[in-house]
Amino acid sequence: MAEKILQIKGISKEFSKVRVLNNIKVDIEKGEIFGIIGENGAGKSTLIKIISGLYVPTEGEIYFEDKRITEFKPQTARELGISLIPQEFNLINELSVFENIFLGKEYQKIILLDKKRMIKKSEELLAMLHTQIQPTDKIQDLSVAKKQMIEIAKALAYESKLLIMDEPTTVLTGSEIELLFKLMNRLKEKGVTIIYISHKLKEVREICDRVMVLRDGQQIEIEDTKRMDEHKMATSMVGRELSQIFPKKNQPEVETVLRVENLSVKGVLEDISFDLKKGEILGFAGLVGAGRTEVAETLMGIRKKTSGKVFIKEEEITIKNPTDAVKHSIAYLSEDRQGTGIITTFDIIGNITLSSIDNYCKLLINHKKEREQAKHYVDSFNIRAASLKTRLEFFSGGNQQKVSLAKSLDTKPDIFIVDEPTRGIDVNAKREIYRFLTDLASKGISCIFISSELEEILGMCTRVVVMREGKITGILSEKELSEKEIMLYATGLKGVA
Amino acid sequence: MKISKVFKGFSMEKWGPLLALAILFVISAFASPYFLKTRNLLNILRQVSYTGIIGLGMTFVIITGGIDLSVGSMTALVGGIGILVLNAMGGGPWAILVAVIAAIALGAGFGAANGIIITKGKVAPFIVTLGTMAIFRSLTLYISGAGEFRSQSNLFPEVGMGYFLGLPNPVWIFIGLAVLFWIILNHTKYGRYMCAIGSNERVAKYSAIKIDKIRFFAYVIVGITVAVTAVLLSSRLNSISSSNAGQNYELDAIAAVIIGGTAMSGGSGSIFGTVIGAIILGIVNNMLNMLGVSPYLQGTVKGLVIIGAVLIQRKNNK
Amino acid sequence: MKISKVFKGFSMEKWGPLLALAILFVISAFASPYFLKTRNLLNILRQVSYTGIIGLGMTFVIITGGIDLSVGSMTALVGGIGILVLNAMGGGPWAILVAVIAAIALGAGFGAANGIIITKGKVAPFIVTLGTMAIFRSLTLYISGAGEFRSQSNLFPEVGMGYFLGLPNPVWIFIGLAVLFWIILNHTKYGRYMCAIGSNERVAKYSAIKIDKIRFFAYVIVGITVAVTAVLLSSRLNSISSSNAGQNYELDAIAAVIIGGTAMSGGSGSIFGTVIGAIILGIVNNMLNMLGVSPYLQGTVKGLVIIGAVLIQRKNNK
Amino acid sequence: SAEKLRIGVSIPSADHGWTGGIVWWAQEAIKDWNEKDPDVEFFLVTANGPAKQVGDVEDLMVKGIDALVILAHDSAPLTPIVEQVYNEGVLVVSVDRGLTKPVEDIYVAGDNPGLGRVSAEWMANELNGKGKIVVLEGIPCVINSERVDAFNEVMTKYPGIEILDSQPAYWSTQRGLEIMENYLQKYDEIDAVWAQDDDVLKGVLQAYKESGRNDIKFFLGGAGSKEMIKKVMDNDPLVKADVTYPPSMIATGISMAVMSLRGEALNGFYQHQIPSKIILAAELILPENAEEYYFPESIF
Ligand SMILES: Nc1ncnc2c1ncn2[C@@H]1O[C@H](COP(=O)(O)OP(=O)(O)OP(=O)(O)O)[C@@H](O)[C@H]1O
Ligand SMILES: Nc1ncnc2c1ncn2[C@@H]1O[C@H](COP(=O)(O)OP(=O)(O)OP(=O)(O)O)[C@@H](O)[C@H]1O
Ligand SMILES: [Mg+2]
Ligand SMILES: [Mg+2]
Repeated sequence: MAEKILQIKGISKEFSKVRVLNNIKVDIEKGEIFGIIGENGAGKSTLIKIISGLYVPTEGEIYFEDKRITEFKPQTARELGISLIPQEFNLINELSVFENIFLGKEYQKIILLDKKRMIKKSEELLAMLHTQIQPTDKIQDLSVAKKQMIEIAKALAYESKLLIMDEPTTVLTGSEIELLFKLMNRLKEKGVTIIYISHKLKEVREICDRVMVLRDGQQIEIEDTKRMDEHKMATSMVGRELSQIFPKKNQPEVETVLRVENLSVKGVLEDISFDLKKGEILGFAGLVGAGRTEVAETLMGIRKKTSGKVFIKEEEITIKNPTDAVKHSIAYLSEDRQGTGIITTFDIIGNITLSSIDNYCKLLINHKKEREQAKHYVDSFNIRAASLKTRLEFFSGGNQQKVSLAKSLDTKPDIFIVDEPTRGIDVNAKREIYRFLTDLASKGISCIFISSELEEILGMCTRVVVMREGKITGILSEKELSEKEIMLYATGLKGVA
Repeated sequence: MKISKVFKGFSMEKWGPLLALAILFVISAFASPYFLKTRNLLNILRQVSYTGIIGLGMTFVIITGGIDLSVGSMTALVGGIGILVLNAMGGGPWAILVAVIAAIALGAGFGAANGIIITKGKVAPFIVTLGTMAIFRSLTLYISGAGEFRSQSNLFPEVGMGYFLGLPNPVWIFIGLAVLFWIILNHTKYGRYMCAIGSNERVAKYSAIKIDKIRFFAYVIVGITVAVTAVLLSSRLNSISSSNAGQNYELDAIAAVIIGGTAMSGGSGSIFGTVIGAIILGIVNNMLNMLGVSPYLQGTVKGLVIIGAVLIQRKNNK
Repeated sequence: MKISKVFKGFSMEKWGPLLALAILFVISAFASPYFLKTRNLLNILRQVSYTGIIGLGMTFVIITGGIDLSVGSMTALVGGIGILVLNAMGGGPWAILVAVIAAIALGAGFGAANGIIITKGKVAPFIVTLGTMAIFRSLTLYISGAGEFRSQSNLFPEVGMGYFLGLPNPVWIFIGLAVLFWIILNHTKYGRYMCAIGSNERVAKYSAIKIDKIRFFAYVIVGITVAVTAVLLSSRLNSISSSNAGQNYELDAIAAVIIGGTAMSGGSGSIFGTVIGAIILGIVNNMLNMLGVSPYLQGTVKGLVIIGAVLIQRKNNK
Repeated sequence: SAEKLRIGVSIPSADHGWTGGIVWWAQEAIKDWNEKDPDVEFFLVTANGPAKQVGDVEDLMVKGIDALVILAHDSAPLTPIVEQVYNEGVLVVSVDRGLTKPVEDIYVAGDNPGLGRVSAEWMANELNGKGKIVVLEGIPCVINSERVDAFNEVMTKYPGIEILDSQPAYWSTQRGLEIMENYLQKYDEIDAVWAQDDDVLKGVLQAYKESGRNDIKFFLGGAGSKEMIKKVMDNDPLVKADVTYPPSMIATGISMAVMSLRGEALNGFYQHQIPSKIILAAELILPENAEEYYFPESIF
């Protein structure tokens, strides 16, 4: 029986009388990797925020190394040696990479900052994570994937006894994830304890020793992962049997709705050419930094293209800004929900109708119509929220993602570009979203499906564009589709790189 | 911390200003026998209308995350030129109409100037309007040779002095505009967009909102409110003094907005609150006179009340 | 847009203010034969030291996303009380020392008062310091009966009038503080934390930074810079006029900061820029007199230059 | 009690030395009268601008007053409201800044053009009709224009005198200092300086002292602050004279209001009423008569 590093004794949490965690009891052993799974809004993040001193529990006690935590402050948690990779990015755009990595724990010479040492240490960390980020880069200019790696580096930057990771792999591709797991195992050997939250049950099973299942703030079970498989986890999370997760693919029509010719963005994209059929779900696969997001952003007019042509229904169009894109009924679900997707200080209604407000007002806004539409989305994606008037900052990550999806959908697009659409979404909701997108497709709406989860690419797409370093290395038809094949193109072992 | 505050104190955000007003009102009623006299209350309302109206426009600007320091000197300039037009046209009813239209056009124009530099030039609103504050004032001085603009119309004063159904005209206009602005903010897409831009510009941009356009119009609108005030003021005084008409209006207007519970950081705001805020400031000035507070200490009292009025709203959140 | 700006225009953000200064300098040199006289340049430097020093503190406050409007009246109050202390102690060298220490303590104290209300009371800095601006001024008037604080020391003026190695003392102090503040901002935890808080409070909190403490000290620091200015100013004139000492210092200080390229929204800033900004303002004032611009139009020119100075920096980003 | 006399006093708030003096003198007068006569009650209000002052007067009317003593921020803007007051039968004493309509019972004023004229004449004499002058103006506004215009008009009679420059110093010591510093750079020879205001003169003298120059023959301020009057008294070589523009005029105005309500006459006057216009001469203070103008306890 190994020693217990963390004892959670009957923890409960209420937000304005709403109970989101109820009487959680668990002891976490030193040096184990402890998984927490549960549907969106189950209370996972809340629990670990309490552990890391960001929230104060309504009831219950927490013991760290047999000492009772008396005051819940980030400072005390840090002094105890608890470090957190939060679900949402926590990086200062104005500061550089190394400044972020060491924020709050700077090295000093007497009273002055020891930048040399911090930069050097950052280089080591980033090298360890196999990223080609420079310590002096500005956060602002980095892609989400890179930001995620920096978050990881940040957590590793100083010796912590308990490392908490809240969905660290949502935007990472296979290779980075493998890397991360290697790291985690190495830390484990060093005796570091890790709490790992994820909706990717396969990973949970692979990396965790034990897993705790939460449902609506209730602790359902704690099991040894050896005795769990993904199906069992899913059922226990949702509380009922889940049928086949991917729906039957919809066969696209012959008509081409979107054609892109030699699209280039200096330094980011080069000669991107592909076409999109009516009712097709066209996958975009690639490693981190492949430039898929940039393709989307360029199509939306967020990035200025340096050359290339875009045709809709065979006629050339120019898109200078998102407004133009929406006019041509193209919608984009951003991969960075809090950065560019939703307004966290708005409620559901305000967010969902933000890009589509014209459909709700002549001169004045028709609030009733808005509310009904919002209700409709809340039901169809079962978005968990105290009320329609609750601000999004109080939503769980996954529920925010659902709202973000609803928002871009509400512009009633013909061409729908989704970037990591199921980022941080639980299995059950994923099923819903997959079905939803397939329905759209069968209704003749075309979809560009950017994802880092090969599984869902394979499960959803009839054709897949594979990118590498800003170039398209191959476009795989349904027959050629396989995990192995995609990886060959993505890593440049196959196709013109 | 913040989160839970916003969460618990939500209704407070809405009713805080009203509470502050209520408290101040009760205190005043007891402190001075003159306070509750209708004439006094009417005076207060009229006195607050001028900066209050500007405050309405300022609320929009602040919601978009901006600020306008030039409103004070703009009032002087617009009012001054308005009077010149009035006199040139001979001071009759038509002259007044033309002058008013001219003033509003001017106000919108000056606002547009601010807006253009801010949005196209990408210069901080604070600095742009700090600059135009100096510019507008100096143009006023230049045109009038540091003197006064005097209207020769003896009809004009009626506009600003007159009563309608027992309320002074400026008060009616204040109320009317408040309602209009409330509708714009809460029931039109323009209002929605202003909030979106104020709370997260990037998201707004990704959501296909024409950021520059929205922000630009916020400054045009505040310019128009300035024009309205300028007309009311100049007709009330039947003149505009180039050197100190409208001085410190920017501060009063902004104070009203913030006392009204609108966040300096933008993203959300309340027209209703701004009206309350303006009235609070008016009552303070009124009481300082009614209670005959020492001229030297008036500033202290006023400062304390302003801070207190906002503090109440916060504290009760806990 | 934003991205690409940061991307391309990076060096511009750094050198923009210097460019603006250079341009202005060259123009001035040609426009007026007196401009390049050493004496004139020294005058300019000394004239800008007063608001420049406050600008250094203001830079910190603005970086944390705040603002301090009370610096002007605080200058008068601190300076006034300083002189009272000086006289009470008899005006000798020791008296001066005590007075200076007292002034600095006062400045820090008043700054702390602002800081407490802002951080603990969670009231917008704008409104808090708007309030204290009124309070400090009125206390100054009260203490002096709207008159003047006159020092009886004939040693005291030396402090502010004296030269050292050919530079006026205030200039030395300005330079010294600038270097100190530059180090604090760029090479200490504290500076780093101010930026973090200014650009994203939530993140700062997650990173276990004591937000309130950091912001609180920013206001204490600006209070201290105010005290330094107050001492230099009162010793220069050997007196402080309660009614208009330090008037509009807040605007000059803030203008210097923003012309210097610090973002109003906080999160990052440049001390070097603030120094440049202050000097730009100084040169403008100087040239307005040297060229004998019509008193009425001086405001226009000044406004245009302020906006222009910032505009140059933006435009060149494209 | 009911038959108590109620007198409202509306003045600008202290935003520079002279208005500071006004506020001080108003309070002095009120103190005196309260001691002299328990049956008068005063309400003092101060405004930072014309619009606020209109509001102040409205407030006073709500309180109900028998007399209004007002030093208007600006003439035209205050005229309409004062007219209302006047028409309601309240005794109106307007001090210093005339109204654009004859709506006052008594007018007590300093002589702005006079100040400019007296200053100009004295300076011209001192310079024997020839020399170079620099001028520091006040805040650009009506009063300032009146003074400067009168000054310049007189100077036109002296072709030998050249006005090199004329810049606004905003009646502020520090601005005076800075402007003078610049003048000293700009002009290698200056014979005399007209600062128009003693606050400004203070800064001007400082700048001159620091410049180490000795070409300037003399300086003239204005308004008669005790500091400058002292210099004149002590035969300061640089400050040989001063011209009054006494803030105490507000006190006079207040007394006139009370006396006129009480139906008292000015002693020495055979008329029964208080004169309807009292223009206080802009008096020239010279070493020989300086004592009479020196009030050490005054704040101005
Ligand atoms: N600050 C808050 N104020 C009010 N309610 C909150 C707050 N934070 C979370 N909640 C609510 O608590 C519940 C649990 O949220 P939590 O973030 O823990 O879910 P989660 O398990 O992390 O879900 P996800 O997998 O989507 O991240 C949600 O219903 C959410 O709406
Ligand atoms: N805002 C930006 N400015 C400049 N370069 C950028 C920016 N965002 C991303 N890049 C670069 O463009 C390349 C592709 O970015 P990104 O990683 O988003 O591609 P991606 O295929 O979307 O990766 P992901 O798998 O995270 O979606 C990377 O080299 C990244 O550094
Ligand atoms: Mg979560
Ligand atoms: Mg991406």
